[in-house]
Amino acid sequence: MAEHNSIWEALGFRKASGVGEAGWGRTLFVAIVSLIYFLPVLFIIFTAFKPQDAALSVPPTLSPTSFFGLIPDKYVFTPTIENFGSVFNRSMTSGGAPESTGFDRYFFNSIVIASSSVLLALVIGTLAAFGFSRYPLKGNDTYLFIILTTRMLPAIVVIIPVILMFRVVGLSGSYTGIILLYTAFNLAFTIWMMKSFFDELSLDVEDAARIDGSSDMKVFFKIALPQVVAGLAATFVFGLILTWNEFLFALLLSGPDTRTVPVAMNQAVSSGGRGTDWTLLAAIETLFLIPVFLVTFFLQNHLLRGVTFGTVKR
Amino acid sequence: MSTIEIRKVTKQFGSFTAVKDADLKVEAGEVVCLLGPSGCGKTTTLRMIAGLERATSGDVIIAGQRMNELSPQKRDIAMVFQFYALYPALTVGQNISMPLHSEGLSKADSDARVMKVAQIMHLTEVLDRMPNQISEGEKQRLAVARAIVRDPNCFLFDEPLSRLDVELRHSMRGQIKEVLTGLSKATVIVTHDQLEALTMASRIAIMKDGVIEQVGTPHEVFAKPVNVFVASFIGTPQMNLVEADLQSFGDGKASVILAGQSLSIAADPAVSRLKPSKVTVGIRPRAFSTVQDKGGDTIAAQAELIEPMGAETLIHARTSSGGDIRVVVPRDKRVKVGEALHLKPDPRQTHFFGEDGKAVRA
Amino acid sequence: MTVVTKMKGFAAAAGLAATLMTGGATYALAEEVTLTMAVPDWPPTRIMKKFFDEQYKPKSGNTVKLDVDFIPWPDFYTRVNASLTSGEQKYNFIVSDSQWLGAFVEGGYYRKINDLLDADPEFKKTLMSVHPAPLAAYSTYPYKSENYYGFPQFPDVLVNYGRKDILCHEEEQKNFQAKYGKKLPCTGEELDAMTWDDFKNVGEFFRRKKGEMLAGAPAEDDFYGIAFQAGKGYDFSSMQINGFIWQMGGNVWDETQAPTGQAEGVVNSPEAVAALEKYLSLLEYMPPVAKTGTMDIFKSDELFREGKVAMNIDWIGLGEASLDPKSSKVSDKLVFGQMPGTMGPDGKMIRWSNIGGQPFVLTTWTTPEQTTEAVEFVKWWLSNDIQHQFAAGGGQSAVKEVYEDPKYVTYRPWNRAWAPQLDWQKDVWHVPQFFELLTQQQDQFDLAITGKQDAKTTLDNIAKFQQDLLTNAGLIQ
Amino acid sequence: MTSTTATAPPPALMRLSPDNWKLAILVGLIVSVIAAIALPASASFWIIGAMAAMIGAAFVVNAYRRKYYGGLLVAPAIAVLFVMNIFPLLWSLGLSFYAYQSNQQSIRFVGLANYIKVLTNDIAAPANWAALVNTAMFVVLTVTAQMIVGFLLAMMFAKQFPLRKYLLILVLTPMMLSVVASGVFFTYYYDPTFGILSYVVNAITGGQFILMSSKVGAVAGIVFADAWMWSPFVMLLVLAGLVSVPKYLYEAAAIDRVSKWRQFWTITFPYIRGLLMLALLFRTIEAFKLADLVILLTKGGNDTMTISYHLIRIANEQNKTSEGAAISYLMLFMVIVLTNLYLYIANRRSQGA
Repeated sequence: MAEHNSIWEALGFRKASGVGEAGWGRTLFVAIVSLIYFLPVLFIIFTAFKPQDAALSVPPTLSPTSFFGLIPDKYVFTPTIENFGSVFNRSMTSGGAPESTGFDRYFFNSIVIASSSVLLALVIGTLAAFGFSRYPLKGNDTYLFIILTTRMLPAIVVIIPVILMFRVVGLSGSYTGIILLYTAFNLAFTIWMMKSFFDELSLDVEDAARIDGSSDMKVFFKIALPQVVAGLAATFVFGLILTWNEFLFALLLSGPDTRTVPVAMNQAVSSGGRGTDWTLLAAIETLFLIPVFLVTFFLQNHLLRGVTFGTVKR
Repeated sequence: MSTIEIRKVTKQFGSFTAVKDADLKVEAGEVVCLLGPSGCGKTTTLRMIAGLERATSGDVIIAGQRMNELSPQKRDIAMVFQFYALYPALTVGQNISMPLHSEGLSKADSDARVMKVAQIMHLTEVLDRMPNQISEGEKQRLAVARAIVRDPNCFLFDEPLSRLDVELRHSMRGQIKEVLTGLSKATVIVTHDQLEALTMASRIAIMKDGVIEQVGTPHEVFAKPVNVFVASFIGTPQMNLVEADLQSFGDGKASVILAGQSLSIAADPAVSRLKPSKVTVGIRPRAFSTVQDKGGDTIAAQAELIEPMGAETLIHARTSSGGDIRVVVPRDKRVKVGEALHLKPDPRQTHFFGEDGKAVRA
Repeated sequence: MTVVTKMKGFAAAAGLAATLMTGGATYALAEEVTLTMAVPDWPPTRIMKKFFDEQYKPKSGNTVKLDVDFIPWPDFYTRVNASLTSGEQKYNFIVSDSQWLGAFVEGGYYRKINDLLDADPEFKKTLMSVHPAPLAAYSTYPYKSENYYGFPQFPDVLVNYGRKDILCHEEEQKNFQAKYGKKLPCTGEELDAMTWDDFKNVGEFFRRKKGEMLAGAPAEDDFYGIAFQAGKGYDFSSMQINGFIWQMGGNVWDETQAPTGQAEGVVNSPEAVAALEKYLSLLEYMPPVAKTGTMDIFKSDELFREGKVAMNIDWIGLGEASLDPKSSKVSDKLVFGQMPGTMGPDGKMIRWSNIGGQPFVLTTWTTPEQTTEAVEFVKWWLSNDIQHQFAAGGGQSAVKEVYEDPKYVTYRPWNRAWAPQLDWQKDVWHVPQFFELLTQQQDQFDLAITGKQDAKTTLDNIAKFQQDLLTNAGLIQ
Repeated sequence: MTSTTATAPPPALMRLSPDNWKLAILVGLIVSVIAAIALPASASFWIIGAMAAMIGAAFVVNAYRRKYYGGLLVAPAIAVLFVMNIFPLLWSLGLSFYAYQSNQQSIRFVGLANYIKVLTNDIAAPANWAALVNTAMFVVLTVTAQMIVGFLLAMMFAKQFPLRKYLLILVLTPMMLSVVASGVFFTYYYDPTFGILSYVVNAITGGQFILMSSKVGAVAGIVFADAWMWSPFVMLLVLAGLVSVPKYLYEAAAIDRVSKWRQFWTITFPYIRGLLMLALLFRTIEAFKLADLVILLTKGGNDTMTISYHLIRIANEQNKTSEGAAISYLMLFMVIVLTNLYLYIANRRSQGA
């Protein structure tokens, strides 16, 4: 019996010291699975480093290095960073001189629009979630459900009234307009998530604080909010990922100056009078991945501690 | 044979040594309390016995079998957790029957066992409730019920009563002791509450900084503490530990200068081995008699704080050299703040500790 | 009683509000005019903007700014359609597919320019210098009427892209001759003379598996003789199939015959069925992606550029990428010819093809000041000098004097096949129902292309649908 | 906290005061209706807007006077949602009762005719039903796949092990990709000439492999891409549930000699059930909207048309605005029924447990 147990330990799949921990064997196993899962992304990233003419080569080139002869030469490509330059500067006419593609602007727009709308939604949504959680209205669940339904319809259905409304109030093509729209777009998710977090908190602490003379405002900021920091981080990341890649509203409501990367990315899908420019598309996507990847990575611990709430309540 | 033995067990977390060379043997039917201040390694020791932690070195022997490498499932033990670890999604009854699933009992047998245990632990009324719907005392009883429903090699309790109020704690102590007596298994209880240990244990193991300082019956650890730590840890109010200069030893008496006063106290002959040196003299607060005259062999002090404790009164007194002395006197002995006291220690209850802190005894 | 036309009112309200808000600012200086333009983002529009910025000097002395919104091709229609139909009134100029004319003219978005033509003979002369086929396609609604709307931006036709190195290889020439008793087309002129049967032969002949000999060396990958568009998206099969149908004596629903022209009996005539069958039979010799219904104009072009096929029929608009060694593995092995025809019973080649390319149009809310400048801009754009520059920079010109200039053929290798082809270009469906007609037809063609349905059923379904739809719309009596 | 609301007496309807929201609604409605009928649209638009603002202000003042903080907290969110989402939704709901095409400037009230058309018309209805059936198929397949894969991935990461943090981010990355890029690259992976998949299969079988040439293949291709992208979402929620299980429960179970299987069902599952339901809820709502991957991978070919793509064609390409609105409201109705069913079951379970 003892030996049987030790095999798994020797392989590092289990650790005797403590339930819920594992060793390097587990790491190896998970690394293999994770890498396989990551392969399609890795391929996109590698494509960003390929010379244009290697993008569609048959057999597909898979690696920038042969790993000391481990990978046959036909699968190896010579990496280049030219594509990343092309994202920002390339010839936009046949044989013309390289010119700015505007992507610096688009990246800036994406960052400004996504981060400010997600933050705004977080502020407004957290307030609302606290309201829904602590001061339930008659028919509270119905209101929450109505808020959820705003996520249910395909965007194309509501787009015409929104465009017209933007036109009427002069928000077309402005940052304000698209940020407000994204804020609304994120609110449903934010409110549902944050309400779940507030519901999980113990009311005793807040009541105690009130007895000690704290105002409701202070209770919210000093007592409730610090306890849901993890939830805020999680909601921020989820919201960011969804907003970052939003396409349809961005296409229809942003002007040339407020265009975001997902819209402009289609430059590479139909590029310069041909189909997909694979290496350019890959380079754009790779660059576009970096900010959201970093944010997720650094908030990852919060994500894990953050998204813990009880059951779906209705 | 239900026994537990650990031999030279050491546990290291990185560079931190949580438990060092612990030796302990628990016989069948014996209840051993692991007692010590928080962070002393007592819970780690228990978890090593349970198999929740792996010992860095040493042997864990349960029922005569070395079990270091075995997972908890294979050690056949029962354990009551500090926070009870009740399965939140199961009813009280299902919680109790949980350990029985691995026994392959028939449904009827299993139910009968659950009913029997529920009766013992007074849980029959709440069998169908969820753990979050029962009282704190019931949760505690449920945790114990789950442990005793099976016939394991041994029982382990981790701070079983720490979450109960004083009254409940008192009655639970009795109940647990009663149940354990009937089962005659080796049992280890971890606690930081000496009253719990003194009342429930057949023997007490006192730990400090990962080391088992003393193992003995409640009486032994109280009457014959092996060192300053045990002496100060066991007994309330705490034993007075006073620095003194040992002058000489003769005629069964030690001459010391204590709090600036010269005393001659009857002492264990072993004290004679000590050279004239600094010693620590331990005197329990109840081991003083107050005398009127300021004749020889008394300590002069002035009452500073009077704490009535019901049947007795605790007096904090200050010696002429500025040291604190706690004295317990009967209730009828009226002492006023500022009153001068002459304290005569009971020589039979006076302990001498050498410079290394160890008790000096034959 | 008719309910108040709220939508219209709303649009008016929107316009009013916008004018109130922006009016003061924009027109504070009367001599500063901004023309806003929605264009797809590709070289022919980028170069137009470039020429404008570098060379355009308004005669009026006003400061004219061309504000161009470059929208990626895949989203171009969505963006423009939403902008127009929502009443956003953002753009003065819009690059438009010719078939959108009906929908957006009826919607009241595209400005009829007959009054401008009448008022400015020079303008009229400029527009009339465009070859009549593209002019009708790009400018008229109803099709081939006297109502003018658009100006050619990038005129386009289908041409045959060929691989010289493969087609002219001695060994292949010999074997082809032996097998078919005909010369394997190799030069541009030989390509011009091809019929669909010749095209099929090329397809059959060049089907090579990986490792088989191809032009004197083992093929590195599976190789195919021919490719053309057969995709479900947008118009990526109709544009090719229409050519087959016209050449083989069939017809699509002909809007110029409305309201007496029928769909049923015409669209599914035996000639049309035979034409579709011919089209479908060629798919067999194409790369496997043809079977998935996703071989659109871009995919077949990509296959050609990557050297997987010997011949591909595609728009000139995609040609630049083939010439660029960075994006093309065959850049130095190209030969171009006209799209194949069908041999008539009299031994004369029957040629028809669906025109491509895009005009640009003026919108109805463009102010008189803007319109004046816009007309000047169009005249400048269609002037011979600029059209020559445009053609030299990778564009095409439908202006007679320009493409008839001997210089013209030197600009690009496919230009040799350009002028003759203009004569047999036709267009379809400038009607508002264009998208419904197209979507249903593309869906049906896709079923045929992916082998789920035969040609007869396909055309019957299309005919029935069109008959119903167009009857309801009053276009068929 | 809530008692403050209960004790306040309801304001008399006709009392003229800034916090009388009932009166505000009444006046607002009457004025709006009169304005809509009597005045041109350009004027009535602003009047209706002003009425809405008045009602909103009345609510806020009312909440403030009654010290009803809940209302004040919720107000900004409701305002943004109303303007940006609910108002357009109501607008398009209204349009669904008219005959209106956005590229034609006429509009006519037709009542339920659009709904009847999309459900019964012998040309429109079969296409709608086919798209709906396909959507249901995609929802079932892709959500199931996401739940299973996401769950397994979460189990994989549940334990603490070296480098966990760095491996986890690899698995999370697919959901950060923009759908355009990942969709376009999946067309490449599936491409019979250039693609990796066919290259691998060809190398093994020696024959040609065209994944997207059959319905099964096309559906599999779409579901794979979608599930690949969104399983990490499910994983993250489940993982959060897994790490929230107190460790001592597993320890107790180990001591009680509970089998792994039973441990899972009695300890783990109850902790993650709520999160699984939430993941299911959000993923189902999103799966109903599946369109972009279909557009990129098949254009709806091989019978993979989904209701959402169908809607884009009708409402956007063909500008049949009213018909599109009718379809989308029928779809919304179905999603609402489904989600309510979910929430009902989720609730009953969690109360029963």
